[in-house]
Amino acid sequence: MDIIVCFFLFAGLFFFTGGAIGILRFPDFYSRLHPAGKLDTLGLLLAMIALALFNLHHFSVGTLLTSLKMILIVVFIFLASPTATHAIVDAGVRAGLAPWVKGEERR
Amino acid sequence: MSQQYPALLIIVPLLSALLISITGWINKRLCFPIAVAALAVSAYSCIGLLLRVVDEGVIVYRLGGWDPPMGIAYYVDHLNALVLVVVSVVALINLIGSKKSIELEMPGKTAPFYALYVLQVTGLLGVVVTGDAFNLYVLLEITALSGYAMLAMGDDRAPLSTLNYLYIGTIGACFYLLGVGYLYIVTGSLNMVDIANILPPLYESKAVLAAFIICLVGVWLKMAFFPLHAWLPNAYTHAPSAASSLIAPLVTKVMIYVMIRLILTVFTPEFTFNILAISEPIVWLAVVAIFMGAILALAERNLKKMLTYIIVAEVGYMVGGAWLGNRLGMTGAILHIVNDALMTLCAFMVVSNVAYKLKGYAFDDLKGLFRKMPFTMGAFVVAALSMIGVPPTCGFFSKWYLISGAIQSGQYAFMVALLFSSLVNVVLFFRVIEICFYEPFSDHHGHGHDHHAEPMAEAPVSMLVPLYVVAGGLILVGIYTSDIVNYVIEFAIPKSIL
Amino acid sequence: MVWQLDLAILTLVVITAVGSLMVKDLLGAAILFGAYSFMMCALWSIMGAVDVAFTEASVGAGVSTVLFVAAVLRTSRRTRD
Amino acid sequence: METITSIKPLLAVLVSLLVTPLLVSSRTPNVREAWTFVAAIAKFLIVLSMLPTILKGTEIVYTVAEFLPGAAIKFRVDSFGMLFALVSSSLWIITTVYSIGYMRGLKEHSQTRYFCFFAIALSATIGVAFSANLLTLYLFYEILSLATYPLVCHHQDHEARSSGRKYLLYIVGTSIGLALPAMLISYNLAGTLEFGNQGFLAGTASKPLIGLLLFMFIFGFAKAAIMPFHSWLPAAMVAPTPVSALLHAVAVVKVGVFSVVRVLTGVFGTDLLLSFDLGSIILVVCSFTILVGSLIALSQDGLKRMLAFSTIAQLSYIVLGIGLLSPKGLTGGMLHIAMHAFGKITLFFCAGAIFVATGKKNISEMIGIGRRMPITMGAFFIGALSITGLPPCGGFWSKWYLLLGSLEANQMAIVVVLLLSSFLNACYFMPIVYKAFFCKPEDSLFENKVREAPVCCVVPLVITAVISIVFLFYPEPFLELATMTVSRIMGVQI
Amino acid sequence: MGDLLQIIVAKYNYWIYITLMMIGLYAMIGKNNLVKKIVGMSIFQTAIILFYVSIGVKKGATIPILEHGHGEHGHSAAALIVHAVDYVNPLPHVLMLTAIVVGVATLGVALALAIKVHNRFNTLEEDEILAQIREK
Amino acid sequence: MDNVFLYSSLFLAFLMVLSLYRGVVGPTVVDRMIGVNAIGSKTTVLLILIGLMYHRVDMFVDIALAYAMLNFLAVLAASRYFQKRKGLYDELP
Amino acid sequence: MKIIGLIIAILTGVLLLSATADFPIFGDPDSPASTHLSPYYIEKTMEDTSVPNIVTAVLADYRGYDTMYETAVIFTAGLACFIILRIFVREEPGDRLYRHVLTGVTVRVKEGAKLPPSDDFERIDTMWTPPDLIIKTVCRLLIPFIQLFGLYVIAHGHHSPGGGFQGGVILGASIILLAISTDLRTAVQRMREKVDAILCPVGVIIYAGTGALCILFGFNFLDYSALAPLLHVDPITARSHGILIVEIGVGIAVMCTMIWIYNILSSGGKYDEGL
Repeated sequence: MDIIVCFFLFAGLFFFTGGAIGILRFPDFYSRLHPAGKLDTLGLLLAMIALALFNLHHFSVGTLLTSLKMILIVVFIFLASPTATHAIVDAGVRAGLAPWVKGEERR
Repeated sequence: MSQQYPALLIIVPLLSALLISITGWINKRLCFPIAVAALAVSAYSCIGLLLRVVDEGVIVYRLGGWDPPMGIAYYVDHLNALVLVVVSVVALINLIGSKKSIELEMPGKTAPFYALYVLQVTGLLGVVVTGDAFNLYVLLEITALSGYAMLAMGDDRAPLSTLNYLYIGTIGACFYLLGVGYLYIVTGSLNMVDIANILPPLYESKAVLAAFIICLVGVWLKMAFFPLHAWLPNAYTHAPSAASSLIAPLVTKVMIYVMIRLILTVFTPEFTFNILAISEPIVWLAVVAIFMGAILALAERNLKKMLTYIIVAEVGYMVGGAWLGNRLGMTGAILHIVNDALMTLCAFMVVSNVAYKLKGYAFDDLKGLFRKMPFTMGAFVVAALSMIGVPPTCGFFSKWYLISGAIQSGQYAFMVALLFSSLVNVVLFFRVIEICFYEPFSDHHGHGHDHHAEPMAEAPVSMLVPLYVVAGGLILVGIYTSDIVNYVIEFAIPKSIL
Repeated sequence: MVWQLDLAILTLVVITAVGSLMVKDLLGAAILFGAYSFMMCALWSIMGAVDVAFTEASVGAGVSTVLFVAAVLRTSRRTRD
Repeated sequence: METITSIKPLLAVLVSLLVTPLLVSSRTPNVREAWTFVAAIAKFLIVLSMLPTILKGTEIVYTVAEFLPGAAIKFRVDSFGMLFALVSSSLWIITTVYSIGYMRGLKEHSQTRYFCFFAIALSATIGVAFSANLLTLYLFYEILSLATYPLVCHHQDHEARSSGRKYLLYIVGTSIGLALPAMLISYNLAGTLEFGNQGFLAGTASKPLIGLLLFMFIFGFAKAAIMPFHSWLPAAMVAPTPVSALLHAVAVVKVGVFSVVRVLTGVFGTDLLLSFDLGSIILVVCSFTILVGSLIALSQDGLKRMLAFSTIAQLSYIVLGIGLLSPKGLTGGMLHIAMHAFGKITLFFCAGAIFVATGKKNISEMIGIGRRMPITMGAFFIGALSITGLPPCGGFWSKWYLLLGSLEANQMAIVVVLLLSSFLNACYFMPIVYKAFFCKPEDSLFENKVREAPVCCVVPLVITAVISIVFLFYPEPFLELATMTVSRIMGVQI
Repeated sequence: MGDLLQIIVAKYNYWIYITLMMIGLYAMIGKNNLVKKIVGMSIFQTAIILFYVSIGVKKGATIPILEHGHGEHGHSAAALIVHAVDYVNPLPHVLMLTAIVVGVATLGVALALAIKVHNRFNTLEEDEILAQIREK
Repeated sequence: MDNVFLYSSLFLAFLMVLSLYRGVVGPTVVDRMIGVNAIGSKTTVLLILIGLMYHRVDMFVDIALAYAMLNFLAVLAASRYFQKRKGLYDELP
Repeated sequence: MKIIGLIIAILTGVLLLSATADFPIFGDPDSPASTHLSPYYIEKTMEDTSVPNIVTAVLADYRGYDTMYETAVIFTAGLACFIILRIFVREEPGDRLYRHVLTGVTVRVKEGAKLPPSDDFERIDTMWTPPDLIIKTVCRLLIPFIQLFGLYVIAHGHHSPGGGFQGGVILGASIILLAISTDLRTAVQRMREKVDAILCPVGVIIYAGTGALCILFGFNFLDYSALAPLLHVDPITARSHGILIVEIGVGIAVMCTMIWIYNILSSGGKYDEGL
């Protein structure tokens, strides 16, 4: 059981890492949104699954409820995170940010 | 019911403030009567409480029925009760007196104003009555927030000066909170009496020292003690008259009460005066405060601003008096809380009346005012005499105690400062009186010196009557000083102060 | 109470605080102030103050940031320091 | 010393205070002045009714409120206070009559205000006279200062205002700056402020401190116009003449002197001053004031200004008398309060009458005026004699006692000073009289058809002049009161 | 080693709170922009909250919610016995809830005032506002 | 297992530093928004981890949930700003 | 100014830092703060109030008086924002924008002019952008859940972190989210200013009134055990219920104030168009 939890957790952390590096390294605003929107959501999903599973170690109604709540968080994030990303893109477009073209300076 | 006075005097204003803000959306005319009734009940309970305290000694009221160190408790002693009476009576009189001026200056927003007014009074009463160090902070914030809102309703520059006040006020309150935290970390308690019981073995601790300094600086910030006074003049000058005549008399005085409470109850005089031995520099600071307040007031050409600088000087009186470290000085400081509240109230109500009839209160606007508003100016003269310290008025007697204290402790500089300030007050007030008296009324260009042509435009009776109540109070308090001192203040100061 | 984590988050908090004061754009300052509140929230859960953390999460992260943004909308984003 | 408690002192103080609302609300000038008159008479009668009791050697005491142990608002009528109260209340009646004539004659504005503050000032004067302790004295002293301020500034023009400012600055400044701290220090030393026969400071402090206190008190009551703090007095001459009369003869300056005397006797006590040998300081200061004041008076052209400097000099006589610390000197000093009051008020009334009749203020314009206004100038002559201290007038007695006192105290220098000063007095008064009666009048006096001043102005000055003469033959109540006081203070019979 | 580390960590916590407080205080006094000052004010307040919460920390204790206290009465007596050492000191938390609320309230009022100032002077920079006032 | 959680959370804190770099340095406001949003999602996980370390995760879930919601609100509000005010910079000085 | 600020800040810092030397060690279970008062709270809460969340118990009962004022502070802040910023304008000067609901045509109405009387037009903001469909839909989906969660937080404050204040903020945030995702007008239509402003004090009144009710029963202020006869329970449970009542009051007050402050701030006091 612990192994599964660890696996999921590390997978989640891996995706988080990817997201963080992406945010850090990508050249412009629009490209940075990819790791921020996608990888973070996925990482969160995996990590949450891991934690929910771990929580079910001592199975009872209480822990089940807690795990359900964690899943609820995931659901919520799944709805909210893309929306937030969308809103940010919208903001960027409205703000008049031009997409980065290859060969340009990183910004 | 008298068992519940300590609760009533807070709860009734609070509930009525809420009611006012509800009725404000339904029927605006009901707001004023509710506010007056609430403050009247509160004043009644305060006076009842004072009488009970004089009879029975300290009253402990346990909120929520929990015993003091666990729950919050009120300790109503002589000092509390006296300041409570002052606060509630001043607030009530000012409310009645400033109805017209509120309606003139804030059409459409009278209801929230009344609500804020009553909340402010609630906060002030709460600060005075509470026996819990943290509770005091919360009530301080209520006072502060409602004060900001009321002060910001003034003229064009009011928001800016209020914002500055807000910054400083927040720093002050936070410093106080920090000090309470330092005390909490070494004592584990928040109840003032409990802290005082635990502290003695810890007097050498640096944390206690830091707590003391931080609390003190926070309170000084809030009371506009001299180097930290910069926010006060602008904030009070640009405020609406009803607000400034509530806040100017009460807020600084209540903060001084808090300081005295810290000295007397929380840290005990033993620590403050004997172990720390910093009273001399603080008295010197007070001396500087008095001098600077007086000098800055001399430079002003605006009645209200001049009065605000006088407040700065008066704060110096009280801080210095409290820090003299002897009984007379402390008596003077406590007595001056009462007197100065009344004096300032009287002066600011005059300003409010003037603002009601005139455009402004710069000195040039005041010409010929004695002709125009003789009754108002009559009260102004009484206030001026009291601030100068002419005997039958109360200002003399507190000054008497303060100077006696200064002599007793050998702080002659403080005595000189007090006398200097009195002299400057003479100059200040007689300058105003001279302008009001002798300068021709500026609106009549053709008439020049023809003093009989000016119409009398006195403020309405509803503003004059409270004004005269206060002016009479100045003299009455002066005459009954000995009673106040013998029955109340004498017991408010612990026996350990000689 | 895990001191390693506590330490890490404390460092982050200071960075965020300085950042939000240094940013030459009030909207950015508001956003970073939101981040600062997140950090505080995490910090307090580390210290075991769950109720405080909850309050900070709802107030600091949610409402106060929104209030800042609203205020910036009604005033201006320009700042010289 | 037996004492009885009675409300009379309080009544005497309050009677003129209570009349002010009536004055304000009066519809016509006649009603108003009637009220003033009634109050003046009532006050005089109340004071008079206490006289027999005092002469019997009893004191009347009344406590209003007590603030601190030993510092209350408390009245005590003793012989010295009685002397002063008698002078001021009797002169108020006369001044009232004169005021009516003067103010109406010149059609002055704001007469109601004038009469009101006049009444308040008189209240305060009586309050000072009857005060039983330093606190009460200080209280009424301050009230008097503030109540006379509107009187000084009565004309409301630039000059009046600057004089008013000066007046206030000197009077209030010194009282707050010097007298108040001195009072507080002595309270802290002795724990009481109650005037005692031998003071209350004895044995409480060292000589330097006592000297400092003495200095603070003497100069703190600047109404006594002792030299460095005298210049408010000439400046205050811009006020209407009845006010000047009040200031110089009855109320203000006498209150100052009275306070100084009270403090010297009641706070320090003559024994203390003798033992520390502080009397000589007072003597030096006062002699200086006397001589310099007289010399300046000699050089003045404005009649009222001249009188003002004369007053400065004369006031110091009183303090000097106390400073001699001998029984005769004390008697002379106290007697001079009364004698100078009647003499000087006559002179001021004359100056006012001249102003009302001719509009002239300067001595150089008054040549030959005696022929047009014989009664006025006759009274002036009598007043001048009284001030100079020449026999047909009451002023003789006080100077006589002062001389005796200085001989008694072996202060030959003071004898010289007194004689020199009398000579100077004669020098500045007699030329006026001479020119008025014996020189040919200028044409301008005839062009304007100058006649005597209104009856209301002339009658009072005649009365005071007559009283001045009467005092030579019958100085009884005042002399007796003074001797009683001295015997009480010094413990010796004269 | 562990103990030493713990002490350093302990100091670290207070250091950070003081650092934050200094940052906030400096911003409130030194910054020119009114909204920046408000940000500083909030940081200042949170620093104090951090201090208080640090007081409440207890090594080896859990959060101040009773573990087996889910409402049902009639527990056995043993279950009801609670050891104070096991739980974090709850009092600072209570106080700080209040302080946070006060902070938010102050923040709202301050922002409202800032908007009002901006309406009047059309700028948020303090020196520019003062210059405008002086011009008049 | 506690150690796993501890090091995971420390690692998360490290990742937050990376995201924070974008938040503090990010050339434009929208970049900062990305950074802060990323921090938000990491903190959600962090909160649960802390709960697990305290063995009281049921108490921390609510916080995490509220946190996620309000983070969303803040980001929406900030991005909404650009619907009302055009331009990356309000008024250039 | 900057240098002064720096000096002051450093001075304060040095003072505070030097005092930390005398502090008990961080996390020390034997520090005075942990041994003086808090053991009482921790050990007696269950007996006294039967609320497992000690913080809630202390907050609303032992130190309930503080919390009452905390609510009053919030209310004061709302009132303060209202009085400072709120502008009552009947008819705005300048152009107004209307949108035909059915067709989506935007109509610009000149100053002083009037629209044809029709229900089809809705007033829109001056800088109007068509509402983003994604955001709008997602928020419409989420808001009910958020509100439900807020209610849960208020009600479950006895057993888990949370309580009136946090729940109130979450409820308020849901309305703010509505305003952000669609339009301030829409949110105001759901929650009129008058309702908002009246509910605010009502929340505080619930709190203070509960306390005052205790006075009427002859107990001290805020002594919830006085409510036992009213609720037909024993005094300890009455305390628990009292806490709940009070939390509800706090929730209402906080929710309304947060909405109120947000609306006023974001609309600059006009209460018509916001973020």
